[in-house]
Parts: sequence; C-alpha cells; structure tokens
Amino acid sequence: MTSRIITYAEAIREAIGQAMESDPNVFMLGEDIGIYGGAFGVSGDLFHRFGPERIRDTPISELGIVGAAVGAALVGMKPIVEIQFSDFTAQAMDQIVNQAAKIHFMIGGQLSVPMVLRAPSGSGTGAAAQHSQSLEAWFAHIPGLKVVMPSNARDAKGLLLAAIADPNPVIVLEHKLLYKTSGEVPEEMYMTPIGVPDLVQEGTDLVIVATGVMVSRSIEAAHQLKEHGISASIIDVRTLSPLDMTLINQVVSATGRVLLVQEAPKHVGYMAEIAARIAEGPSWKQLKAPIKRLCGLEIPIPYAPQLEQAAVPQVADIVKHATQLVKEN
Amino acid sequence: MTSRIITYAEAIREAIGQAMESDPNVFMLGEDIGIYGGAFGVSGDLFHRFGPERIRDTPISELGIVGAAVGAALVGMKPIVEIQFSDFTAQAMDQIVNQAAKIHFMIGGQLSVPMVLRAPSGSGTGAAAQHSQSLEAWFAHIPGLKVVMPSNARDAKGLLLAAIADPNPVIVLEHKLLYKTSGEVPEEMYMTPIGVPDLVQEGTDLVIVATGVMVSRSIEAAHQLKEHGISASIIDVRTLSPLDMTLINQVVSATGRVLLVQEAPKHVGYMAEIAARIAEGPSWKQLKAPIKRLCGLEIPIPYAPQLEQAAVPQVADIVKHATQLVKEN
Amino acid sequence: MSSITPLIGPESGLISDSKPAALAALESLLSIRSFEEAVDALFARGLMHGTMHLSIGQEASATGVCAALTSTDYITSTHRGHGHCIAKGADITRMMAELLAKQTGYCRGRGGSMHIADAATGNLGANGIVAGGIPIAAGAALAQKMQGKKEVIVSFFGDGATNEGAFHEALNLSAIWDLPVVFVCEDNKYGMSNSTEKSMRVEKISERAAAYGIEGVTVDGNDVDAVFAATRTAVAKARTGGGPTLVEAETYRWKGHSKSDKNLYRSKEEIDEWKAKDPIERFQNLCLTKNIITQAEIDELTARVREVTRGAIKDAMAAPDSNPDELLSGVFKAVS
Amino acid sequence: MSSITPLIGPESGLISDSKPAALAALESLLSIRSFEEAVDALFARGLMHGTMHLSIGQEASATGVCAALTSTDYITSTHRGHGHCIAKGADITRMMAELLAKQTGYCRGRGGSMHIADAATGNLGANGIVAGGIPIAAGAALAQKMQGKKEVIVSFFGDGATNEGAFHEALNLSAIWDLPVVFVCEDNKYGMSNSTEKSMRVEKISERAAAYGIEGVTVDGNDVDAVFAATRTAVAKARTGGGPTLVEAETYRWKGHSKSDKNLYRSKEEIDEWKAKDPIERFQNLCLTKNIITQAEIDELTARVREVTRGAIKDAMAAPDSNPDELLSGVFKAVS
Ligand SMILES: Cc1ncc(C[n+]2csc(CCOP(=O)(O)OP(=O)(O)O)c2C)c(N)n1
Ligand SMILES: Cc1ncc(C[n+]2csc(CCOP(=O)(O)OP(=O)(O)O)c2C)c(N)n1
Ligand SMILES: [Mg+2]
Ligand SMILES: [Mg+2]
Repeated sequence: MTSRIITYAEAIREAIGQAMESDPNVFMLGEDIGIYGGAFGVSGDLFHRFGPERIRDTPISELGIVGAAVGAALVGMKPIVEIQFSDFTAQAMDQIVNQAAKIHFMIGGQLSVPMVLRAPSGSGTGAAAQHSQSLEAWFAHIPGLKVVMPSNARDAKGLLLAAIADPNPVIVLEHKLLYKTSGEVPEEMYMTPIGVPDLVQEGTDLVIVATGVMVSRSIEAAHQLKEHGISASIIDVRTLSPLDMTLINQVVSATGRVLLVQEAPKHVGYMAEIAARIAEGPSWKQLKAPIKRLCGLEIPIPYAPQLEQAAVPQVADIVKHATQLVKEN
Repeated sequence: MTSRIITYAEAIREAIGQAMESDPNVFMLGEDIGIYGGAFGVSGDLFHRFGPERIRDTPISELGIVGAAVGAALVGMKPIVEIQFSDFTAQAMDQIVNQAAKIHFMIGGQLSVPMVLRAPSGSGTGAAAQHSQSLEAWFAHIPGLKVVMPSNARDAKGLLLAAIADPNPVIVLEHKLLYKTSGEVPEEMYMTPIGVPDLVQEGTDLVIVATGVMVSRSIEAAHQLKEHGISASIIDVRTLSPLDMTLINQVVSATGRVLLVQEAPKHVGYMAEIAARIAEGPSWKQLKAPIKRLCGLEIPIPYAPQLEQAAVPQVADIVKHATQLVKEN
Repeated sequence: MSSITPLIGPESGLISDSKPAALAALESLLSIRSFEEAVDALFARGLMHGTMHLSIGQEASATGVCAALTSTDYITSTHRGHGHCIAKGADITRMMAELLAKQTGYCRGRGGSMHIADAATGNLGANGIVAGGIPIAAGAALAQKMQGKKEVIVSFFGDGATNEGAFHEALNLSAIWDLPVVFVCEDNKYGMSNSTEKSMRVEKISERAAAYGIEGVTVDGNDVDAVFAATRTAVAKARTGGGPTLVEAETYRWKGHSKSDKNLYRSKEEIDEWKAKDPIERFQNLCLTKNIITQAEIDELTARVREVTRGAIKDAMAAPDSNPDELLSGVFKAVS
Repeated sequence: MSSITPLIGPESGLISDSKPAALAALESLLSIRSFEEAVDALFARGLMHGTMHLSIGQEASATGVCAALTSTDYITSTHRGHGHCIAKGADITRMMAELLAKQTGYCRGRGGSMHIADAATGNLGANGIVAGGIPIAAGAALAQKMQGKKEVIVSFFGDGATNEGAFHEALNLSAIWDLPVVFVCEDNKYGMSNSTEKSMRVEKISERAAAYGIEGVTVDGNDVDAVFAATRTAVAKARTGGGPTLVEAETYRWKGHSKSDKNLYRSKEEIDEWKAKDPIERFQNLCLTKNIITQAEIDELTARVREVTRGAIKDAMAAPDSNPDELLSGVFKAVS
C-alpha cells in the first residue's frame, strides 16, 4: 500500500470520503459539517465533493440527530454522526444507550443499527469543563456499543473504516489535540480490526497501557525513560469495547510492572477495568509491583492553562510514575 | 431512637416527609409523584400532606425537570427529583453531568447545587432493557456528583437525609426490588454518612463486596455458604462516590479473598474500581487468590423471566463463585 | 400465522363507504380489542410477566391510520403499541408468544410488550421510552428520501410524549428536510396520571405544529373514518414531497395506564362518558346504518376474531420458552 | 471595581426619553463593545487562551433587556455572554481577570469566558451548552414563585438554541406553572454556520411560543428602546403572576462565531448591511436627534469607557495566576 504523511483529521476525512465513494448508503450528519467544514475542520471539503444531502448540516439538536441516525440505520443507511464535542453526547444519551445499543438485541435480531458516532474528546484547548471531558468509560460500559479511540492518524482511518463496515453501532472517540498531528497513512482503504490492542513498542522493565492522547505522551515519556535506563513497553488499548486481554496479559507477564494511563478521572474510569482484568487474570502472579493507575484528577476540566495541565497526566507525570514503579519495586 | 419495621419505600417517604417538615425549601418534583403516588408508590400520601406545590407533578420531560431542579437549587431551594426509572436519566444527562456536577467548580465556588436525584435502578420486574439498567458507574465516574445506593430500609432513610443535607448534587440509586422489603428503621431523623461503606457481617474465609440488591443476595448466599463451612464477610459499598477504602482494605487483608458482586454488566462497571483499588493498594500483598468479579452479563436486560434471571447474579451464583474462590485458593 | 386481513383504505371516500374496507377495519378493531382483553385476562391470572399498557378504547386510531398506509410503509410505535402492531399486519400468535416469553415471539422473549417490532410489516418497533420513536421515525423517513423511495413513515406517540425534547427536535428536523413522515399523536388526555390540561397550555396538541411551520390537524380519534381521512391526506402529502403533518387523534384509554394504576387522577364518570363513545360500537352502528355491513357479518367476524385470539394463545403457550443460551450472541450482529 | 452605572429603565416611556437612562444605556453599549474589542485584540496577540464568542453588534439586546430588570432579578446567559454580564452589572476587571486565567477572576480561572457567573448581580452563569441555561432559568423562576419572592428571571439564548429539546421542555414547564421568567432569544440569524432559514421552518422564532400557549413577540434587537419596552412588558407580566413571554430580538453578530470561523456561510454584503445598522451609532444618533444627550457627553463617555477597559486589562494582568493547589477542594462545597 502507498503511504503518505497526513494528519489525523485528514485521515478521518479520507476514510469518510472513500467509504462514501464506495457505498451510496454512507452519509454524514452533524452540526456545521457542511460549508463550515466542521468545528475541528474534519469534514473539510467533503461538502463540496458530496453535496448537502450526504454531508448533511443539522440544527443544534443532538438527540434528534442521533435518533435520525438510528432510524436511517434501521432501514439500510450507514449514517456517520458527528457530535461537535463528546460532552454533547449527554444530550443524545437516550438514543445512544437506550435505543442504538439495545434495539438489535431487544427485537430479537430482526434489524440492526449500523451507525457510527464520532466525537472529539479530551482537554487541552482551554475550552473548560463542558467541552473537554473524556467519557469513554460511559460508552464502554454499555452492552451493544463498540467503542474505539484512535491515538494516531493510521488508526484513525483504519478504525473508522472498520466502524463503518460494522453492522453495529460504533462510538469513535477522537481526540481534539490529535487532529493536527501527522503520521503515515496508507492511501487505500483498510481496516484496523475492532477488538485488538496495539503493541506500540516493546520494553523490558514495565508496560505502559494508555488510551487516546496519552499514547503519544507515553511514547514521549518512554524516550525520556530510556535515557534514565528504563525500558518501557507501550500498549495502545485502541478498541475499548470489545477488549481482548491477550496482548496486555502477555506483556504484563513479561515485564511484571504495569502503569495504566488515561486522561479521564480515575474513579470508575476505563483503566479500572484493565486493572481489574489484570488482577483477575493469568498475569496477576507475575506482577512484581502493585498495578498503578495514572489518571486525570477528580475534577471538572478547568479553563486556565496551568490548571488544565495540572488536571490530566503530562509527559513528566508519566516519567515520574514509571520511574517510581520500576525503582521502588 | 425508636425503631419500627417498615419498608424501604416507606423509609424513603418518611425521610422526605421529615425533611419537608423541617425545611420549607425542600420540595419534590417528578412524573406522577402527586395523586398517583409515584410509579413505585414511593411518594404515596406526601401529595395529600404537602400539596401540589411541594409535591410537584411534572410533564414527561426529564431534561426540563432536572434543569429546573438545578436552577431552583442555585437560588436556595432543595429540590428532590424523582426520575421514574434510572434509565431515563439518559434524557437528563446534560443537566446532571454538564450542569449540576460542574457548576460549583466552574464558577469558582460562588454558588452550589444542593439537589437530590432519586431513581429506581435495576432489573427483576420484567420491564426489559429500557427500564432495568444499573447505571451507577456512569454517575460515580463524574467529579462533582456524590452517589449512594442504599441496600436496605435503614440506609434508604439515612442516606437520603444525608443527601438532602448535603450542599452538593447527590444521586440516590434505589432498587426497585427493594421497595417492598422491610427492615428496622428509626423514627427520628438521622443521617447515614456519605462516604463510608458498611460492614454487614464478619467472616474469615472471604469478603463479599456488593452493591444494591446484591447485598441482600450476598447475605442469603452467606447463610448457605455457612452450611458448607465457609465463613464470609460482607461489605455493602453503599456510598459509591466518594468511596473510602479503609474498611474494604482491612477486611480484604484479613480474609485474603474477595468476591465483588454487582448487578450491572462487568465491563467498566463499578466493581472494576474496587478491584483496581485493591490491586493498587495495601491489601494487595495479603491476597491469597486473584480478585474475582461476579457481575451482570454484557447484554441488555431481557424480558423473559428465565432470561432476566440469567442476566444478573442470583444467590446460587454467589454461592458457587464464593465456594470456588475459597476451595481453589 | 394469524394476521388480520390487510387494511384497505379507499382512495377516495370513507372506509365506511366500502364494504371490503369496512370489513377489514372492523376486523382490525375487533382483533385489537380481543387481543388486549386476552392479555388483560392473562395478566390477571398471573400467566404474564412484566408490565403492559393496553389500548382498549383507542382501536380506531391504530386502525384508521394503518388503513392509510401500504404494506411497505413503516411505523414506529410506543409502549402502548399492540394495536399499531396488529393494524400494521403483525402475526398475533408471535405477539402473544412474545408476551408469554417464548422463543417464537417477535423478540425471542427478549423484548416483551414494550419492544415488539416486526420487520416484515414495516413496524420498526414499540418503544419503552416515551417519545423515543419519534426521532427514529424522522431518520427512517430521511432514509426513504435519500434512497429515492416512496415509502412513508408514521410515528405514533401519546399526548404526554409531546412534552419531551425528542418530539421537538424530531419534528423540527422533519419539517426543515420535508421528510415523508406523518406524526400521529394519540391524545388520550393523560400521560400516565398527568392530564393534558395540567401538562400543557395549548388547547389542541395540533397547535404545536405551528412551531415547526407544518400543518397540524385534530380529528376525532374514535372515528375510524375521520382518522383515516386525515391520515390519507397527510400520507399523500408526505409521499409527494410535501413534508410532515402532525395529526392529533383525540381518544381515551379505558384501562389504567398499566397494571399498577388505581385511576385516582380521573373520575368514573369521565371513564364512563368515554366508554359510551366506544369506537367499535360506533363504527359498527355506522356501517349498519349505511347498510355496508350486516349484523350477521359482524357476529361472524366477532366470533372469528375471538377464535383467532384463542388460537394464538394456545399456539403461543405450546411454543418453547425463550432460550437463555443465545443471550450473549444476541447483542451484536455478526460482522460479515 | 469597575461596573457600569446601573441601567435605569424608565417606568413609562422609552430609554431615549430619559437622560439618565439614556446615558446609562449608552455606557452599557459602549462598555460591551469596548470589552469585546479588547478581548478580540488580546486573543489576536496570543495573550488569551481557549475560545471566545463575541457579541459585537448585539449590544442593544443585552442592554435593553437588563434595563428592564432590577438588580435582584436574575439572568441565565450563554456562551456569548460577555454583554449580558456587563449589562447586569458585573465587575469588568474580574471578567477580564477570568479570561486571563487569573485567581481574581469570577471563576478563579476555572471557568473562562463560557462560564462566568456573578452571584452578586444575579447572573446565574454563562453556559457552554447551547440551551443549557433555559431549564435552569425555569427552575430559578420556580424557586421565586415557591418562596413568594418578586424576582424575575431572564433567560438569554440564541436562535440556534430554540432547536434543542431543552428549550421546548423549559418553555412548557414555565408556561404550565406560570413562572416569572422571560425568555429572550437573541436571534442573530445563525447558530454557528447554520442559518435560521435552514434550521427552522418558522418565519419568526416568536411563533414558537404558540406551542406553549404563551405570548411571543419579535422586536428589532438593534433598537435599545424596542428591546427595553418589550422586556419591560414581559417582566411586568411575569412579576405579577402572568407567566412567561418569549421575546425575540433580531440582531446580528459582526464577528465570526468564534476564532476558527472563516465566515464561509454568509456574504460580506450581508455583514456590511448589518454593520450599517450598528445599534450603538443608531442609539447615539437617536439621542442626539432627540436632544437627550450631547455629542460632548458621548465623547466623554466613550473615552471614559475605554479608560475603564484599559484599566481592567492592566489590573487583571497584574493579578496572580489561578492557583492549581485549590483544584481538588473546589469540586464540592464543604458539608457544614
Ligand atoms: C422518557 C420516559 N419517561 C417516562 C416514562 C414512563 N412512562 C411510560 S408511559 C408514560 C406515559 C406516556 O403518556 P403518553 O405519551 O400520553 O402515552 P399513553 O401512555 O397515554 O399512551 C410514562 C410517564 C418513560 N417510559 N419514558
Ligand atoms: C449542546 C451543544 N451543541 C452544540 C454546541 C456547539 N455550539 C456552541 S455555540 C453554537 C451555536 C449557537 O447558536 P445560537 O444559539 O444561535 O447562539 P449564537 O452563537 O448565535 O449566539 C454551537 C453549535 C454547544 N456548545 N452545545
Ligand atoms: Mg396519553
Ligand atoms: Mg445565533
């Protein structure tokens, strides 16, 4: 496959464009995705390529939009909903959780809901508490939803294409700080399988398991750790639901130390699940140190830059906690 | 204090009545709480005692109701919202999570939101997937919300009075199967402190940590286990957020085996947090067996009685898993 | 299989002007009543689980509306959805099997009364969430439009549902996009215990159409002909690109909201008043007066419908219980 | 402290009929414009963080509305809330400090532009959620009614917000309970890039009042007098138990929705047309024509307002940065 360096946002746009070219039932709906090009510029020129019917600007009514996507999906369309900030899924939670997630099961499998809901998550832009949440734990907890969180441009495309091909509702949580980051992305259509975490790098002293923007921070942290003589594996969970623990268990067993890093607040967050699975699982006996989670503080995301940075793990925090974990155990 | 045997529903009603008598700013709003007496009969005769202004029937509009409670709370009232089924909090999630939970923090502490949101959770009544969820993990994950889950009549009253006295938003998740169960409840007003789990009974072989209706099932299971020569401690988590781990750590250290039981699906559920805290904490080294979670299946709650029972832990399941945990480790 | 004779709405004139149409409508009315009464009795005898919401007294709206639809048109339905389901042509035995928690039920026993759907007859599903189906109907209508199809979607909901944000957002989307959808509000005067007088300030729910720049009409919901005629107009408009209409059918539920209802919020007189307006008796009398149907035909039909219901119960009861072993595999559709 | 002179709405007649009222209104108009321009410049120079939504061009609605309120009346505001905040009497220095992420800001740097509240002047808060403040306003109004108080709540929101379910539910609750609330829709013709023509089928947003059985009025939102008069009527009605009114103020935002806006969805001509309807120039000319204010007074006020803004920036910049150490203790109010 031919690859080029493009941004995460471009990779998403390319995936949508290719899916729309190859399947007339794929369409996009959301607020300001048309001529405006999307609040984060993701839809960009798709409006000019596919027109207002298939790149469908909506009024500000998230519940209605998601409900419309559910209805369209039930009768054979493949809607891709963009929710402008993942915080506004709160408005649409009934359609996501009580309808989309449950219909296939509830009606005995007669129909399915092949829809994709994309939304930018996370903090880092000074948008404060109502525009910066990381709500992946909510979605991952709901049977009937698949949940992915691409951490780089390549997966952004591959996971989105897999989500579009999936006959079930898939929640794609993008990260707003990643939209402008670049990476190598194949030109062709390809799918990153939903359900398989990614071994980003191998190391011997500990494994850092991370999601979203914490993956790139972990990679940066691992560089610094190397300088201090600490060798870290990194696993990008990537698909939060369903989750296959094989790789994580393997690497935890091999390194004996695990640092779980997420942006969301710790309490009842996604990494609690990984911790629990490790504690319940086969790698438990190989642990040389207690499992350690490094997460966002138990606070709404604040506005001021210095407060916002203090609220979620930074590279230095990862370095510090990884070092402690290795040195003290 | 004088105690009597009353039902869980009566205990809640008594708490509301006493709070309303002692503070004119306390009032209730919700669907069919007036002359109908509440979908589960909880408000009962309160309408006749306090009238339609303070026991305020609302149209079917959960988002509006919760928003109205937030607004009333901001200017000095103490609203108690009843959401008919906890599943319908999905409709009101924006006001719960983006508004109520964050306002005090976001506006630098100028105002607070002293509201209580009560809602019946859980399965067991054949009401199927949209009326039977256990969503406590959602609320517990959100900084700015306190979350309690009374498992018996005494706590139903005490925790509700504590919630009403609290100057912050408190989510009270009741269980619909418990409304008609009875227990000893003091007549006077009293508060069960928010933040402290309850040691239901002490045993030596393992500790069962449970929430909601799983507490009574665990008690029943412990009776049966005793007949098989297994002695179980039981901890009722009771207040899910904030959570104080002192007691749990103590008892886990003492018994060396822990079975975590919840009704909600396992994946990214509340018990993952308890498992993670144990795995990260001081009792980790005392564990004789891996931590074990016994939870609902990863499915929407089905309608048929035999399916519904298969979907969530029953007494026999608790007995089986507790026995395995003790026998095999 | 035991579905009603497909409803035939005449292209012009009323249902009560056409013998086959009238007979089919009467079969629908009687089948709904018979089904609901049977369900009521089964619950009373402890043979049914869960909860139920009966549409006795409201048979004319389901019947009149579905008579204006083709078999490939769609509906979204509600918690009070048995009537819609039957009128749209569902198999009564499979409905009964679902309520009896059987593997042969429409949802394999997973959904129960509040979640019956029938893909074959275009019933996209009842809904346990008040107003939950309205945005879904808008989306199904959007799909018809985008796919260049001619199908129309009817979204059924109650008066109480119009106070939900979902109603507002769905009607607005449908209006601005000229979607082929007809919003049918079965205004039975109460959302559970809350009367329309207490829960809204408009006289007629159809007035709410004004907020979306669409037409709103109120009809006598106990008059099959009136419901049919208004729906036929709205459906024709929707089918030809004219966009949505809000049709309010004024009616009444005779029974409590659900099993736990003590009817404290309304008077016996009020209930009796509405019972006197029985949509079935009324339609029968109209057809007799117009000499479209004979009393003998009514009696024959009534007996036949009862027989069908009895047969449905018998067959459903004999069916295997729903199977817990397929629960986990039922959550996701397999990726092909 | 640097708040505007309290707005004085005359009990009868127009603002432009009364010198003190006109001067106060002009001070408000100029202060809002000056604040917004300063913020725009600070952002452009990279001295401000986050995002911002400027109300340049919309100063008359904030000013006219707040002139009809007492100091103890309440407002709920929006993401485009600086104008409301200033008109209600907030300290401009503390607003600026908030935007500059300072400890002395209204929210101690935790909220920023989208979350400024001022308990002292009855501003219950801006809101980052479109329509998020509307149900909150209904609740605050319910509290006034239950506590037997005479205070009225104004809920500001945009045209786009009226497409949200929250708008619908809040207006319905307020209507049925006769709450003392005035809903002020600042119809600036766009919700981000989505024009009102595309996002709704009504000609005037005030028509949506019909769905709730309340009065709706549309006024020229660039005319301080018209906004004031309509609000005064609505407030008087609300205060005396007459329930809510929906007031639509037609106006326009000159700047992009937020910093990232390239204005692709509207034409330069349209923007210029509206700039020609500058609410400030218009009010000044009216007052000059009516001989209520002199040009010298205008010049003096303009200079003074600029000075206040400059002082606010200076003082805010000198203030200590917001303090990360109190984050954890800021989440919950301490249980007493
Ligand atoms: C979102 C939501 N809120 C509340 C309920 C509980 N509930 C079920 S039916 C009902 C009344 C519905 O009234 P209406 O829409 O008029 O329909 P009807 O029952 O009269 O047919 C209520 C409150 C629900 N199922 N969903
Ligand atoms: C629930 C929600 N949806 C979307 C957004 C993103 N957003 C912020 S402002 C805005 C436009 C609001 O339009 P309008 O209500 O007309 O107010 P205006 O910006 O014109 O003042 C949008 C879409 C949001 N903040 N909240
Ligand atoms: Mg009704
Ligand atoms: Mg606008």
